[in-house]
Amino acid sequence: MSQTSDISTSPSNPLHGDAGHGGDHHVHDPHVAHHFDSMGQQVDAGKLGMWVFLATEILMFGGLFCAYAVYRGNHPEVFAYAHHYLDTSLGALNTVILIASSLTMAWAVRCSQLGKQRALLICLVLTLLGGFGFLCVKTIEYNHKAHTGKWIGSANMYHPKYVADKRDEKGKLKAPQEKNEANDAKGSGEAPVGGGVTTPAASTDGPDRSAIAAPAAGPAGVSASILDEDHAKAAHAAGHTMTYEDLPKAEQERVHIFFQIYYLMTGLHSFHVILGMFLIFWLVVRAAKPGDRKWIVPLFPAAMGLFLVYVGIVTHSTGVMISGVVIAGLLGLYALWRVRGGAGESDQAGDFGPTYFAPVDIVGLYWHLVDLIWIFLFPLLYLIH
Amino acid sequence: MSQSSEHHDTAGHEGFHPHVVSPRVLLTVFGILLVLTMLTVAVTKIDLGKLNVWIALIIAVAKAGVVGLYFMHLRYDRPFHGIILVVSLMFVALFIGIALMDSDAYQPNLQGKPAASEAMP
Amino acid sequence: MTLLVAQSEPSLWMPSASSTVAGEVDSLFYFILWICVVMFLLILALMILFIAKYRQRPGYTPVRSPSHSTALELTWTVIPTIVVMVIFYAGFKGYLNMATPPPNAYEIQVYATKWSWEFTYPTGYPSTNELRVPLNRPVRLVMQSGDVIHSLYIPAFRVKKDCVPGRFNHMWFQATELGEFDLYCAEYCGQNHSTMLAKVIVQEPTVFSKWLEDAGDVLKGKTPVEAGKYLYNARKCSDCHSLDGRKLAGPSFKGLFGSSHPLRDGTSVTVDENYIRDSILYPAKQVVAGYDNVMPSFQGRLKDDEIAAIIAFIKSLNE
Amino acid sequence: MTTLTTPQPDLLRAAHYPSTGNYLTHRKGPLSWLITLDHKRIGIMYMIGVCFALFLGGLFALLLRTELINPTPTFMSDANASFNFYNHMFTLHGAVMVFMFIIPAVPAILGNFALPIMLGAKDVAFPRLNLLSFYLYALGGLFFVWVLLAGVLNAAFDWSLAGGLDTGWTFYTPFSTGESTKSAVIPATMGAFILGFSSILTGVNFVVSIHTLRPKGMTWFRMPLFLWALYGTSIIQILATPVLGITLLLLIAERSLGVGIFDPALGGDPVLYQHFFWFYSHPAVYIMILPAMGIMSELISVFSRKHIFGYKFIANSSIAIALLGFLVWGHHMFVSGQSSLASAAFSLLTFAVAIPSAIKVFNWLATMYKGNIQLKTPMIYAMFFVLLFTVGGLTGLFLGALAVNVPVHDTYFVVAHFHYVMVGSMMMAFLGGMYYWWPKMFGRMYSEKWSIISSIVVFIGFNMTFFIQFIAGTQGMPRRYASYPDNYTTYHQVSTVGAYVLGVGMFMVLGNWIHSLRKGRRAPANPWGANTLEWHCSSPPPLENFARTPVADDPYNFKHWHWDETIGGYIHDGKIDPPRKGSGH
Repeated sequence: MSQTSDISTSPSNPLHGDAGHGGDHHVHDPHVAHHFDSMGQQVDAGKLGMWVFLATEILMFGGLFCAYAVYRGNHPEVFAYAHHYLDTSLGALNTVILIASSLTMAWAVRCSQLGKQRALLICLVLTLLGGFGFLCVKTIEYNHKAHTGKWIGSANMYHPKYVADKRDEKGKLKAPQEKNEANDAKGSGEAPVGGGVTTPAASTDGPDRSAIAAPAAGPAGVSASILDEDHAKAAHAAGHTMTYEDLPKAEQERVHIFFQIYYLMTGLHSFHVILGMFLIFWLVVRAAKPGDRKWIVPLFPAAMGLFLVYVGIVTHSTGVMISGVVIAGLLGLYALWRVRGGAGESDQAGDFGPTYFAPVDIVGLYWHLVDLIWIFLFPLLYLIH
Repeated sequence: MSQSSEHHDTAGHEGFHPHVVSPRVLLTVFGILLVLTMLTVAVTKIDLGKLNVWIALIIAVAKAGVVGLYFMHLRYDRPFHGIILVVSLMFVALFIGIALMDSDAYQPNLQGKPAASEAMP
Repeated sequence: MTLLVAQSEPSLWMPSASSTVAGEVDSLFYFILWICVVMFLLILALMILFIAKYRQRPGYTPVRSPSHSTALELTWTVIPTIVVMVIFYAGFKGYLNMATPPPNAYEIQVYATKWSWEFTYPTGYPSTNELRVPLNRPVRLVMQSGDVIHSLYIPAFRVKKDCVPGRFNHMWFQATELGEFDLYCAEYCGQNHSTMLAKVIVQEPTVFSKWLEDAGDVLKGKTPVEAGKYLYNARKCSDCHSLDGRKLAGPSFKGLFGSSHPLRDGTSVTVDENYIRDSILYPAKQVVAGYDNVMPSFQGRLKDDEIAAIIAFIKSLNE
Repeated sequence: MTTLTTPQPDLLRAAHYPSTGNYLTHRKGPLSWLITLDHKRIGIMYMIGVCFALFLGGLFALLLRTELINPTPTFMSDANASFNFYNHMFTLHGAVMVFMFIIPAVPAILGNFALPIMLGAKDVAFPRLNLLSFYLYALGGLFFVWVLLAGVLNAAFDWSLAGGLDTGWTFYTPFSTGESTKSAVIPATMGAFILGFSSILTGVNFVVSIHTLRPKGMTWFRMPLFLWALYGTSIIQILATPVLGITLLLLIAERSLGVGIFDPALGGDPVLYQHFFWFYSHPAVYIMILPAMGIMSELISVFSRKHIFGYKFIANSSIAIALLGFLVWGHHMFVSGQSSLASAAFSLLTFAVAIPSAIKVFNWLATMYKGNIQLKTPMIYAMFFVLLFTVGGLTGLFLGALAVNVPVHDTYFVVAHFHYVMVGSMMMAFLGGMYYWWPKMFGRMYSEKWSIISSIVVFIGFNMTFFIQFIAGTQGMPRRYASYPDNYTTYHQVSTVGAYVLGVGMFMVLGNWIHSLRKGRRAPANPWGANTLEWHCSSPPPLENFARTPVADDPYNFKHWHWDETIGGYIHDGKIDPPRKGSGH
């Protein structure tokens, strides 16, 4: 006991949360922070902390679910009408992607508990890829809506201030809004079929929104992208029979609110996906062996490849997309090969192992919660009968 | 709430003996999740009126349940973590429930609404 | 003890009780007040007693006393519970009464905007910042707001209800006393919230109907300019538009007609009949540079000949 | 440096006292403070921030009261400018006081300082999170300072920065989201959002610390009641604050993008906003008052030299208040167009939440019964607390009763009621707690005479300011009025004079503290004879509080502490009671 008497005069780092600064009488585990008695206590604290934090996340999303419930409960026809603009198959695809990434994350926890370094890394990278895939699909969906005048806020053509909004003139929406498509959808009771560019929104319409509800002004746009066909198929399959005119006047005013809630919920969720990806990336770095992180090097250009894929999606450029896939794939395989070849399980393990895997566990919890929220978002937004 | 972690003092070393979930369990859970996803998509094709929402929610809760129990280790974990989850969901339900009840009750007062409430499809 | 009993005259605690619900509200108020006074004095007395008796001082040795007593705890849990449940019940009963208007109520439309009240009687006559009601007859207010949330509050009647945009709220009262009473806006609504006041004037039913009949026809027996001047004051144009060139929330009417003004959107306009008419009906359409778009629309609230009278009045200011 | 007092080596507890250095002196320089992870230093930094917020909020309050000294505009001849000034002032007063003073004051200063030591721990569970929480507080505060500064600059130079705030701290829609206000709603809501996260992180830290760091011997029902109160507070912070976060995000989206969820012009529902807002903001009231009640339980027991009465009832009532507090938010909406059904339910539950508060008051009184009461400064504040909280709580009965609520809602009656709870009670407890832990925090005693005098000035000033407002309110004076009808003049003038007395009292408190820091006599380890663990280590405590986790016993068992004239404090006799059978389970 006496050897600790220098506790306040020792030149110890005042940032004493740092590992390694434990009281002398404690376990000499470099991973146990000084203010914990044991690893068990620290793990308990960490997990409990994350669970409590997850509770705050649930309540935060709870607010949005409340807004959703109040609007859906009181304006069911709005939701029944507007949800047809969401693409169920893309939503389902994203569900599968997230479930798969949850599986790899759970597997990563298992690997870290068993000290399987290589498998841990592969699982974490796969999870990251899952998150990336999810964001790509989400981008495709957002992009399509933004280009067809169903974007957030007053950039949504159902918004009461849509036409008069100055934003449109400033070109906040990159492509002109497809009035025709909208008219088609509302006038004939069809989900939007056309894509591509037709006439720009007439900003001279004035506050009179009758133009929106007018019958079809003409055939749909010239080019129908693959996405739009999917979209139309989905809508047809769901037996989309409700039209804009069928909605009571007061409800027509509220159609845009479905989109607003959709963007707020999925947007906040996607933000959490991005946060989770940062955390997993941090795990990847820590899971690699400190002395042998060379294999990570090709991962960076591989990530650039993924970025290219993303750019390709945003700009509708198949060439960029394919080249991105090629770059990312090749470099990813190379990195994998390096892991297989050089960085096997050796004495020089990464940070995580059977005695210290709490960060993987805790980030895993976070990632599963993100998955969990999507499990609710998918049927509530995409699958409205 | 207080009782659930009463055994804290003796729990010092639990962290060192974590439950490792077996591949079989992980893959089974994944399979269940995929099946339930397909089911929830399929069930929207059938018109069950108001039931549709509830079925979708029940399936979602079931999916969330297996994710929580196995992927998030709740089944093997301290019960208090499960309590946190359940309590937070209860508070969300409380919030949504009361807001929904109240907004439902005052809908007739909204301008332009009285006619609309009868004209529901 | 007159401080602590219900009475209809103004007292220390309450203004005059001049509606049918006021008596009930006041009785409950004084009932709770009595409970509070008793409780507070009890706690104060015990505290002083304990401090005096058990203060640390030479020669005083405290004796051991128990640190818990379930019986005592239950007592002071159960008794307050019963008391508050009684209060709840009384409050709830009174509230239901305040929320349910009698079927034969006289209906007045209330339209609140920043920062004035408009009361429209069944005859279609609107009056601004003055609510006249017949004595001893239930009056039901159907309340709307044109912009933000306001709250109609008449202290002497003990009634209050928010005017929420996008919906109709209702309240009712039955005045039991002749005279003039204050009406306040109780929900913060911006810059001039504290001047959003009105008068409630309770009249004998016969006097009231006579007044409504006469008042309904504002243009009769007046020249257009006189009628315009009357409307300028009655509809509170005067709140934002001066006659002497002072800049208020809106441009002054002095020398306005025929003048040219730059607009917020960069164009400019010459004030003519059409512009004035448009500005009254669609104030947001052409806002003069240097002013905010704060004017409420008078669409459906001013008749065509009334607008013509206002235009005539503004024209007359140039002479 | 050496401490003048000789802390008693308490071998049975095996607490280790280093003879040199403490958390204030072990390391010097601004950087050692700015990047510290020590909970005590973080608590002190919070103290500086929170006191600054209190100063700002108090200044706004004095300006408000000065404006109201007569019915017509006081500061400016131009009525509109005068109204604008008033509206900005009352909004900033509310926002700064609520988000930056009342909510963080007790948990972030006294909680941060005392909680880990009371647990016999070296620090909170997540020290880095704790520091992050402080910086979030500072950042959120900067947003408000910006809003204030930009507002002042706009007024002074006719600039048009995004500044000022005139929406009321409640940010009611559609006023806050529409063109009705040009003030800086988005920066202010961002600030509140960030402050919310600071509050959440503190809550997470406390819950985890209480769960995992309790020492041997400290079962749940042997925890000091202050910790129970902080535990209840943390539950609210964790479950309610995220809803505030999402509400403010929605508000920002509404104002910047026009999403229309709360704006009736876009198909939205302003009453839904009120549900969202009060779902957080009513429980937030209990974030403010619960820790204050926790302090009371400590003070009254310690200064009555008697075991707290009804320990379990007080502990459970803290949790009951925390949970029931979530069920009463609709009592802010009785006249807003909420349905009668909801109003009835909320009224009933509002009365239900009054019961645990009443239980606490009775238990405190029972604790004094047959005690050995020492009227030292903290105890004086505790007595003031009990009186003012009784008034604040009892006037809540008027507001909970539906029929009476209708006329007094949104009048000065409400203003007086919540100031009795927020200022009268919470601030009395805060000051009492500051005086109680002051010797521990800084190792200095203060002038008892001046402390008591200033406390009496504060008490008189407070009552003068706010009691008269109950009457103004029942007479019909609506709140948030910059000018008012003549018949309310007397009430306002009395209130304004009272506000100045209160202001003087607060400065006396501040002066007394500064004097104590410079000239105060060295504090002994345990000047009060309290038995919670923080009094077992020296004053001020060493860097890591305890070299070895101490063993805790009943925190309200004072019989082993004996007054020692030579050190001017209490000394433990080294005996330890055999553990009582069945206690705590």
